[in-house]
Amino acid sequence: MAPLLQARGITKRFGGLTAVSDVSFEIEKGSIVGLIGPNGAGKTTFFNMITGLYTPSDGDMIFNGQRINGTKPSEVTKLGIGRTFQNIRLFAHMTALENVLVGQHCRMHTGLLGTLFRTPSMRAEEKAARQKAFALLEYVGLGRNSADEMAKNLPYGDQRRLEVARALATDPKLLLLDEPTAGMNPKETDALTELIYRVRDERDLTVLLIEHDMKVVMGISERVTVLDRGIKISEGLPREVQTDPKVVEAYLGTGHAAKGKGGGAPVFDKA
Amino acid sequence: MPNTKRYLTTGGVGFAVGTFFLWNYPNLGLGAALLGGLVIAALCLLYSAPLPDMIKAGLIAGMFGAVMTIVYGTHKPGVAIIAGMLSGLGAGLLAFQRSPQANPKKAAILGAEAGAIAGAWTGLALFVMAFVIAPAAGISAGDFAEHLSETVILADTLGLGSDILILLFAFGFSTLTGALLGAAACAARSLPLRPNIPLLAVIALPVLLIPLIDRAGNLLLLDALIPIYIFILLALGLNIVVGYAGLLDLGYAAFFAIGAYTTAMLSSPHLGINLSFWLVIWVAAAVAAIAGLTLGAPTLPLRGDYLAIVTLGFGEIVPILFRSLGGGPPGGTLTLRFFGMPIGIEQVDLTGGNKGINPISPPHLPLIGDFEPSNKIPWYYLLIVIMGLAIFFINRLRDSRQGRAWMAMREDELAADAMGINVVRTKLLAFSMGAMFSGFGGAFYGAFIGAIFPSSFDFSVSIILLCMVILGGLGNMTGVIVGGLLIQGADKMFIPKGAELFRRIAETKARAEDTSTVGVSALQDLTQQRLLLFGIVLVVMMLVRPEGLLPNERRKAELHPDDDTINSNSVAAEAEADPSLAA
Amino acid sequence: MAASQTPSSPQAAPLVPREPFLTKRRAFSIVGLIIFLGFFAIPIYQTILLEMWDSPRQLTQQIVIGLTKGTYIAVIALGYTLVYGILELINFAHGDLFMIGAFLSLIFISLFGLDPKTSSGITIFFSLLGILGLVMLCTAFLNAGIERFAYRPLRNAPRLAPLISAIGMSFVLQNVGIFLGDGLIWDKIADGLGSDAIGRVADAMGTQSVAPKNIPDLLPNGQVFFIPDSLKYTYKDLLVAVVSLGLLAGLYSFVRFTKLGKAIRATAQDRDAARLMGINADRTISVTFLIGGALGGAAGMIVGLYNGTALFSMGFTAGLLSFTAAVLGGIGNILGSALGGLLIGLILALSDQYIGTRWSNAVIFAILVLILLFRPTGLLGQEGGQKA
Amino acid sequence: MKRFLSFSLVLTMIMVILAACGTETGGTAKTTVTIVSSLPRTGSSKGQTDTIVNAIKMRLEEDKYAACNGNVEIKYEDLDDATAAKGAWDETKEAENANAAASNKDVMVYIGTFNSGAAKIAIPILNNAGIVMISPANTYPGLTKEGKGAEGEPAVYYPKGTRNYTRVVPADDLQGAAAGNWAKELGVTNVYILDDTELYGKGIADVFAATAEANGIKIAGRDSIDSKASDYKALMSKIAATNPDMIYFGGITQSNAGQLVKDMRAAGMTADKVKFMGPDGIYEQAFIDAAGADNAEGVYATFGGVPPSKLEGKGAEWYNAYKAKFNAEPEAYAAYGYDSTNVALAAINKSCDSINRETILKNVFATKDFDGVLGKWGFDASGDTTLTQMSGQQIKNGAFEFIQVLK
Repeated sequence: MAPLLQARGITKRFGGLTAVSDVSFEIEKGSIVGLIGPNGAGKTTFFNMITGLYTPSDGDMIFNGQRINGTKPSEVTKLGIGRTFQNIRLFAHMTALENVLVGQHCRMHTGLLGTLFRTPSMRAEEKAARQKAFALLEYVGLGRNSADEMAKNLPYGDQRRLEVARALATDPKLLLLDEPTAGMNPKETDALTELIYRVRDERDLTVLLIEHDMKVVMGISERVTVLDRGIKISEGLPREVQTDPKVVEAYLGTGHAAKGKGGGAPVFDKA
Repeated sequence: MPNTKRYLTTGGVGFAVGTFFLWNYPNLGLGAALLGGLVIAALCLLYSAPLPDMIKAGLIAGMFGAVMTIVYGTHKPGVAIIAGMLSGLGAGLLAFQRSPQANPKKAAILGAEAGAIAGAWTGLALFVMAFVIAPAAGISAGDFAEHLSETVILADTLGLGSDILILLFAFGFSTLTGALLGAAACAARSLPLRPNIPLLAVIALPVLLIPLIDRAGNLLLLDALIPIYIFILLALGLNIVVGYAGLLDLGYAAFFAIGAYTTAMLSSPHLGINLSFWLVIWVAAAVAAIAGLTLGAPTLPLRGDYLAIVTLGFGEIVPILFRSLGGGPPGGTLTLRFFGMPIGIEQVDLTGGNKGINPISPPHLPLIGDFEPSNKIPWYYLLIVIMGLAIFFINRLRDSRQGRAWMAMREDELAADAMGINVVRTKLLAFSMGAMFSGFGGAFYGAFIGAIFPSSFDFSVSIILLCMVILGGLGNMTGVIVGGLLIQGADKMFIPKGAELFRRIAETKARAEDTSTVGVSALQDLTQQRLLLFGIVLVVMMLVRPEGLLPNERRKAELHPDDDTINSNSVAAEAEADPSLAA
Repeated sequence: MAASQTPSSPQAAPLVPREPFLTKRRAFSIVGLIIFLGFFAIPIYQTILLEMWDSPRQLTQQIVIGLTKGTYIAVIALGYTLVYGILELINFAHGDLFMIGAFLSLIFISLFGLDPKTSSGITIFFSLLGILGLVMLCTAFLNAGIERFAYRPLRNAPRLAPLISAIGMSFVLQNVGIFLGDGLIWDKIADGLGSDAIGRVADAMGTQSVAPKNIPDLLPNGQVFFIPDSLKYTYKDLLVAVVSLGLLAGLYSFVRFTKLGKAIRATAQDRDAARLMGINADRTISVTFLIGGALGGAAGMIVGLYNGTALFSMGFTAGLLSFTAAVLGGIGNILGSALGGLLIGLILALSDQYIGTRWSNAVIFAILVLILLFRPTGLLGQEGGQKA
Repeated sequence: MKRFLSFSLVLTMIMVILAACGTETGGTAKTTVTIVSSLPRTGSSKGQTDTIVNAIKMRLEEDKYAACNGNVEIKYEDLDDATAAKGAWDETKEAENANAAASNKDVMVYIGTFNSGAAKIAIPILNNAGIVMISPANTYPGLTKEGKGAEGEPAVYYPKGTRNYTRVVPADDLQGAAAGNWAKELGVTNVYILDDTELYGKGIADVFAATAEANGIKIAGRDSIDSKASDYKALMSKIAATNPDMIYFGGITQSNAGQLVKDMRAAGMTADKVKFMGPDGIYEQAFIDAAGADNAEGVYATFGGVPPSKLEGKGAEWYNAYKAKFNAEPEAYAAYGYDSTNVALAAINKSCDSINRETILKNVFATKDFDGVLGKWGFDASGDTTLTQMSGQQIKNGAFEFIQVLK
């Protein structure tokens, strides 16, 4: 089955610095893929190249068989890639409901005339959009009373969940999650992990997530890819990747790996 | 004591105002000057003292009515009626805003009390006028009362001969109308209807009645009110660009000019084309909207203040184009040679240059005939209709897909782009919508004034419009309208009329002491202090309310009625509502 | 599906060439360039360049006039850049501070009783130096006072609030200009204090407060010795250029090398981070306004003496021009603003000569828009990167 | 609760409607005629308009603000058509003044306007209202004369077809021509012409250019200045390169004429090498103050009429009476303000039996060889004065000096 997203030899140079060099990488439809690596490994840069924020200096980004190098972020979202951000970028002074309604913007078709004369089709679309927005808020676990709360007033966990709801509102085929559980306590992390599962199963979405919390990544992703200093150093099942000496060296520095503790307990078990 | 600082500042302000009057108008007499200073100091103290909201609301609105009466008093005492009504209405709305009441009955009482206080203040101002200021301005109390009775018909029919009775009647009348309108406004405001029809009716009542009262009392108020309404219409358009879409536009007067010049060119003998106003206003709006697109395009890659400077640039270029494309001076025109063939850019007298274009033919209606410049009433109601439509459509734009896209772009352009909003198209839509409404404003302005000149569309117009939008409350239409009324009111009504009052006082004194009034220093001639007073209003307003008078706070309780149909917990309902949700 | 390190299986989409040259965006700008050159270049060549070719002397003369004007526009533009850099605020009142500087110089000149015919060169030179210091002092403290009263309370108000406060302050200062220009007020003060020096100020101001005031021509008018007579360049032009460039250099070195200069740059970059590093942000901002005020005052005196006029509304028009120069060069960047100022002066002079004075303002803004199209953050402005 | 609300609403409606239909009850015994003047009372032309208003008041005080031996009371309103921000006349203000006059029944004479551009706005409005206008200072020919202005003028200003505009000062077609001939007399061969793009300035510059060319003077070049610019050094350098022996500026002091002369002298075109001539727009003390006495030395100015100090007979009496009353030198247009009021009062006194706008208008137009301070003059059918005398002045050590009468 053709992979949903295929990156071939993707490189990104910022002046002299090569943030991402020659990364090739595939995501199967319906799978959850983890993308890990120490800070500054180029994970978010890679993310931004998928969503069109940056244009790759080299290589091809192929989504659903279509080359999307250089397409504008709004076009990429229309094609079916929804995303969340590392540091939350919600529309602060708009209510949670409106944030999700904005997510549906590219799926709605009311033109200027429709708005000015409030045609029946416009009213119907608005009503459907509102109901879908309420449903999505419900889906991610935000109650009715927070629907009208301003985004900036929501608690941190709810804001993270609102960002997921907003991404889902764009009816994506591929969902990109940029450190969704960052700054969350264990209880919230579990709730979000459970949400990611539900999203993948109930809405047959493919998920690519960047995450530092190894327990989450290892628990949830079917396959993991590891980046270090812009190069892909390892890829495969979570267990294989965990014990791969190159990965250990990247994370814990050369000293620890050299001692060669062998196949013992995974090096970075959270316990 | 937390508010000693407040008492000190308010007391200081009162004292400063007193000495200012003393320095400038010694002839007002030490007593009157200090009295003025003390009254203002007392007001400030009252304002800062912990009084119940209702009294404070009445006080603030009442002061507005009193100032309007005093400033217009010597000229047209009848203005007190309108002042009483407006301040009563304002008091009611303010009282509700300060202490909202759910039950309309209690709200009506609250409004009535606040309105009564406001009306009383206006009435009181009439007394101060009759016995203190009018005599100083050369009008005896008797003349003043007689002038007043001419405009309040009841006084004559009731045969109120003596001045005191007339003044008392006017005082009662103003207090009563203030109370009634305050009560009506407050009660209507408390009804949880959406849209609140009774509230709109109560606000529309005085607005629609002003021309009749103006005609009856021959107050000539409309001459100032109509330009103010035009500027408010423009501010509403600018609010789309700056308020909703967050694009700082410093050259908005360019679209106002384009709208006015399109009307002028299409309905005046200048180019020989003379179409009817009803067609031309749409053409002007369309041309302005297109100009919005063309002038918006270069700003797309720019951010923040770079965008502001490019719009400022266009705001400067457009008037220069209109000023210079009026047939250059013979023998000196700019001719560019294109492959040897000279093109005289200024040969054709397209825009009439600094001579301007006039006369522009006014609108024509079957039964009313042509709108003459001297009879302002048809103009007034036409403008009210245009403004009503503008508010109606802008409201729709805001609560729509396009409106949300604008606000998302204002909040975080990058995130909006990532959420599938085509930022280029959204920005251009904002520019063209803003320009369209300013095109309507320009068309009306051209027809109303009858003659347009490039110098009335310069940078200061864009700046004043920006102040109206930001000071009123960014992104909130009622705020922009209130801010507009306040700023334009001060700029076009209170300061000039106040200057006339003080000049009249200076003249009566000079005539009394028979000295020549040729040399009046800038300190005494209030018109020379217009910039100072206007500047102080802006600075103080921003210190008191940095987020604007009526900031764009989201009314929480405002849920659409049709939302109750969703029963949130059943997955079935969810699935049926949106097929794509089906697992 | 075993993860495979090797490049993907053959049946994937055929390898497309690396990076096509003609992306949509680049094609669009090339076509635009061609249209622009074709449509404008030919007439520009045929009308303007040929004329320039005919009289190189007139061209150099206009370049000299343009650059001299450019130097003092740059000095004003610096005031805008400093304040913008530190507060992200377009300080509309700065132009009017420049006007107050011109009025103050006229007042001090009248107080000192300087007269080109009677007082000798030496006294003029030293008293002008003293007046320059006095004017810079007054406008500096005035500007710091404005910041303390009007802008500091709005420090964390919504971004556009201080903008309106600046516009309000601009109107207030214009009216102060009207008061300063009213001879009758000075008469009243002169009678009150009975001093004839103030009487001289009253005569200088005349009876019309809003009319332009004439500043006596105190700067030397002789032709500079090493300039050939065909080119008109007097000591007055030289003095204006030298003093302006001196101010530019002084400010640049102050900001670049002194401790306080570093504090200003740090606060401009990130106010909170600067606070963490122990910099008293409020004091630094006040110092910036002090310097901005001094620069504005000095520019006011230079222009007052050079053009010989003080008018209450000169600040508004000059301010608009200098703010454009600051943005053209890259707002917030000191060298950029200086460059922008010189460029604007040059464009003004050349456009007056070859296109026509009535079109000059339009030409400036047209060029500004063109430059911003190709460099969205001004000539030397740094690219404010957008981080996801 | 609803009952109370609706009751109060209805009550307010009644009260307000009653107030609204209050008609102006009978006026006082004496009929009042209001004379309105609309002149720029703010900005630097205030010096000039102060003396005009003084002259108007002086004339009205002579008749103790009454006419038709006492049973008509004259009221005078001094309206300002300028704003402090613009420092000059403002079109919305002028439209406001004209509309205020039109809708106030008592107003029957409108003395104004000072600037020709403002007249363009006021005439159509007052033409509809049938109010007579007497201008002490407008000189743009297109307001009254066929073919002298743009096409369509002057018919375009009189929508009702009848004329209601008169002026006491000769139009620019005469003054422009007189200036052209004077330049020839002064031996000028090469003139550079500037104007301030305004109706008055550009109009007179065009007439001057035509006359100069007819007199065989070469036109070195033509440009319009931006009156808001801070200096004109580059322009003056460009003009110096064409080495003209005269610069003619069509415009008023308020269009930065002072700065123009300053930069002209700074560019090396000193008074002996290059002459500077302007119309009556710069013939005022404010021009000398703005340019500075030594820069303004030798500047020529034309004026439609004779300066106040040179008036003879009644004019001389008036000149001394004015200096005595206001202990100040009257500016050039004061005499015209006086005679405008003179003619207005004469017309009112002739229409005592039926005081209304039409009869006063008719009587003003009927003025023939009126014995005023400006000599014996009257209005022709198009409303222009029969006076055609022009005079030439030159600035000598800080003051205008009368040089000669111009043909």
